[in-house]
Amino acid sequence: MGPRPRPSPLLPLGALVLFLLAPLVLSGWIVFLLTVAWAKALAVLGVVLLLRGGLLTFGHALYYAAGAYAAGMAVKYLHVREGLALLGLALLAGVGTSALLGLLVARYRGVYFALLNLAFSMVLYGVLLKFYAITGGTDGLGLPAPPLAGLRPVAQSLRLALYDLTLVLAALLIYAAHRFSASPVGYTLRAIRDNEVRVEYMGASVWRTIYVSYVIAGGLASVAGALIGLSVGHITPDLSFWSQSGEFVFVAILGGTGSVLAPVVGSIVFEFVRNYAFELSPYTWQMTLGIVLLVIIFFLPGGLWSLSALARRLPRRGAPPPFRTSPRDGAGAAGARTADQAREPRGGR
Amino acid sequence: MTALLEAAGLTKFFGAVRAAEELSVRVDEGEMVGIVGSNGSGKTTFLNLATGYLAPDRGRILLAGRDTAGLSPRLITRLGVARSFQIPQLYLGLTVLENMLLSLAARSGRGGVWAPLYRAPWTDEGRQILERFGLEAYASRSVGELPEGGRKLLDIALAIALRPRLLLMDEPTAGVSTEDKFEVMDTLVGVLRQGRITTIFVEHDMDVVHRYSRRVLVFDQGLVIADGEPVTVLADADVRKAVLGHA
Amino acid sequence: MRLLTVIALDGLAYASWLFLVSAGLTFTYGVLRVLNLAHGNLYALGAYLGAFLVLRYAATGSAVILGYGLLLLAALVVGIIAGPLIERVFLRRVYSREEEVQLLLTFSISLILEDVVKLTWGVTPMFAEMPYTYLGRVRLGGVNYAWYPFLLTGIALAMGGLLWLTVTRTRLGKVLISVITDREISSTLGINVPRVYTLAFTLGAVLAAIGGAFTAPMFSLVPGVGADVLVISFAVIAIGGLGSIGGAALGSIVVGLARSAAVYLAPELDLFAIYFIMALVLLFRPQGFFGEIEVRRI
Amino acid sequence: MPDMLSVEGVWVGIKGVVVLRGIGFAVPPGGLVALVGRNGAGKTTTLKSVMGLLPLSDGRISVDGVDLARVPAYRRATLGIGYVPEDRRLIGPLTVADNLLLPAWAGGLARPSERLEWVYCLMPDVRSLAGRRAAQLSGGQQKMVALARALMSGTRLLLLDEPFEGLSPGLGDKLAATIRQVQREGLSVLLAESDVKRVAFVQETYTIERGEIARPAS
Repeated sequence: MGPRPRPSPLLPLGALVLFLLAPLVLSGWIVFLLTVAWAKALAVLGVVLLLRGGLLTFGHALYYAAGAYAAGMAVKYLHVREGLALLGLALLAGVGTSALLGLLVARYRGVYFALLNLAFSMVLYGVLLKFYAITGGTDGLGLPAPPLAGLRPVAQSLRLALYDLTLVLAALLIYAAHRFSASPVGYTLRAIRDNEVRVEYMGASVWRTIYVSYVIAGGLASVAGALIGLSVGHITPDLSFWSQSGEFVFVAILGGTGSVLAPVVGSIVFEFVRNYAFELSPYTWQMTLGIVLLVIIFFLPGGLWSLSALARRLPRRGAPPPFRTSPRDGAGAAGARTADQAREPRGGR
Repeated sequence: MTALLEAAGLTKFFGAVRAAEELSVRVDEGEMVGIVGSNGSGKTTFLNLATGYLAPDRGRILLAGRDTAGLSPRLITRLGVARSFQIPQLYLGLTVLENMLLSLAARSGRGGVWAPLYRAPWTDEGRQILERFGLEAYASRSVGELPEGGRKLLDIALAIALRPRLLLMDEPTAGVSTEDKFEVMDTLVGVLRQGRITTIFVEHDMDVVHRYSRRVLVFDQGLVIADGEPVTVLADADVRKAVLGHA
Repeated sequence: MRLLTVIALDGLAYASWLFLVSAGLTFTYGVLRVLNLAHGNLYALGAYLGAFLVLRYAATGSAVILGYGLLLLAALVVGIIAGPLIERVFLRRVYSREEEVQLLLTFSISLILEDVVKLTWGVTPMFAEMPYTYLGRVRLGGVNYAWYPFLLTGIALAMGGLLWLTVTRTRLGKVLISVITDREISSTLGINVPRVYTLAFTLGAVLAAIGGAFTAPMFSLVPGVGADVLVISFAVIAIGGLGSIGGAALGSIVVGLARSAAVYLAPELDLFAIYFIMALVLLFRPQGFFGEIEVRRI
Repeated sequence: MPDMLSVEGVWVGIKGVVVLRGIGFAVPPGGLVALVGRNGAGKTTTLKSVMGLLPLSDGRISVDGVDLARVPAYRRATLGIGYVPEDRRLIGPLTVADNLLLPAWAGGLARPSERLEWVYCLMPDVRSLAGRRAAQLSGGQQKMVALARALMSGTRLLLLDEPFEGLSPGLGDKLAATIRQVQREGLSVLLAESDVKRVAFVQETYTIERGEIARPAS
């Protein structure tokens, strides 16, 4: 028997074509919004991959900013103009940084993993802020309109060119993430979430699996950062701030971890909702996010993506639970007679 | 001849609880050795020490003459020692076949981040192994749906799929009903003989030990108090008292 | 020499502040095994309410000395209301779920509280310096130094001592140790574990709010202060070992001195210095100074 | 007069696996009953369910006529139930005396010092260990202390999970004598055991196999 039935590639490809054609009917600012959403979806995808291994990071914006600043500094100091080269350099920076920090971070799980990442991202934030002479401090750096593959698009079509570039690049990387998920290392990452002891007793390396996944996640975020930098034309230290990392986590949970496509769905919904909600009431924006997150945690643990399964009314049995949030011992939950038990805290042993 | 596994003077305390003291065990290639003893007599601790999960306070372990001090379970596994567990250690979020495929992928040492886990040679072999353990019907079900006995078998199958030189089994028939015990053991022993896998198994059931091991070690409070053929050893009054609590 | 004195004094002040905040964070984690990402926001609530009360009170022109009582009152009000509310209504529902879900939950509470502060007190900086200036200054080793930081140190010592005495010398402490060691067995012994959890979380919240309220007179308050505090106290407890009060004390001193040294010697590197030390410690002792590694039973 | 412990049609699952399939049995007041079965048969699960450590998916457990469904786990000790888990589980950082007094501090015990004195008289070996830290005891000693701790709150019903496991024969005999003595003083006792021969001294034996009571024998 061959591999297990895979989802048909036609649907995502069709969707991609639709997105590529969308600018024909959509207004400029919506196209811009979509560019941002697709780009950020890559960073979110990194968060999702790690979450599948049970690893939650509150510092993924570190690589997002690393990518953006690598591009920005390459323009300023190396006088690189070519957009594709900038993206390549960003990827290199993201992979390099995550490969270095991963050496330390990959040993940790749970709160340590979450907060070590947060800590490192805040260090970068501090560095970007304080080394004014190099990074421009709060002023940030400008990223002038780049030529792409040697071609210099005219100003009006630049937005469109960046949109197409973002879309194609994101599609390619999402496909790569999909391959990764279905690969031995991708599965081992999910196995680690279930049982690290067994992974080691199979002779596979828990550390190496997490390390590789971490570097991939870092690389994805750095490309996202550079794409955002090119689209917006300007970068600031805020890219590395904790709230940016929190946003990635939020979108990851919003979309769900059931599919590599979920981050795109989550990201697009997020960008549009934010666009309207933020204008409506800037002081309650985070509160809204917090409340939505609470609602997802308690009522929609699989995120928006799990709605697609509901819609099909056929959640495939045996499929990996998207973002497992039900108690590990599912039994007895149905008819928990001793009601206080269900509420009692987990053992500390 | 060098022993396949040779433990000498192993000592391990948890606080003041003695789990192993001056434990010496020698197992040669091709043997099938049973370990008996009451709960807390140090049987599982011995398996944990032998596979590097715990480090001994004193003593050393040689694997085919090679000192395994300081090696992790992963490295010891890669040296050809596999292990099954008292409580099955499985990936509950994955399917039965995926559990098996991960074992095969790990054995091959070819992790890879691009080629799929589901690839023909592995899926074929995986299904074959599952079939031998009667788990074929569950292949594409999640492990969570497997009944307890099935989990136990899968746990052992995952270890055997690694094609080890030495297999350590922790209570292979615990949780298996009395009627099925011998059938399960027959299947297991068949596979082990065919793969010429040297085996050490911890067991509670004296009948099972009698029937399937040529040699039995009796553990009591971290000591080996008897070592020999099951017929003689298990007839010994002291042994029966230590293991069963009565002569 | 003068520089060294200043660094030491600032380091001490800084360490006291860090200890007040991180002791609560590490204590809550030690008992509940949940790292409360909203801890920094409880700090911020304490700080804002404290500053608000002091400013209101000062406007009446009454004796400044009572302002200190108001700071304490603010901390208690915040801790005793928010603590049980968060633990009973939200946290309790996710104890049986994965660690990352618990983190996400406290993260969402953190987001909500962030805006609660903005909605209540706005975004303009707030500064209630009266309790600070009222204590005056002192000459120490050729340095003219304010008294107030010593008050902070006193409070930190008192709180640390109180916690330590409670855990090691009282029945409540022994009950706590029992719950930490083995929750399940504790409940079969008749210990009301859910209540112990509420109590521990509330105590952590009170400590956070005390840290906030009593540092309010030293800095001007701006939104987002909670996140900064959380990030730095995490460094402190990671160095000391999650769940260890003694570790938090040691971590606070290390980080406090490092930061104050960095501020005077290489100001660009202040945050960097802290995390460099943290990374160094974790490299050689992954569980921190007093942390323990849990071994899974197989 | 109701049974001291009555278990009726109890189903319990752990991690998605059904462990108890509608088991039922009873311990009469002042009775000494054994639940015999192999490892994994469901003995520990049964005792844990009585203590409220596992939720029932169906069935009813009552102690002296009180349905436990509405009694949270931590209140069960105050009903006079004492529990000795299979793996001892003393609170390692505390002393033996502290371990024994924990049920009293939890607030559910009248006259703790009298009770402590009674336990010490019953088990003089434990008295001599009082000042030691629990983690510093040997396995056999921990087993005895765990029993002593259960006797502090267990004024009416005692649940013992494999009490003889890992004990030297001499210590085992001592333990059996202690169990009989507390029974004579009025406690009802339920003990789980994997070897039927070791519980020859009990009044009634239920055999549990794969989560079901195979045959109520006596």
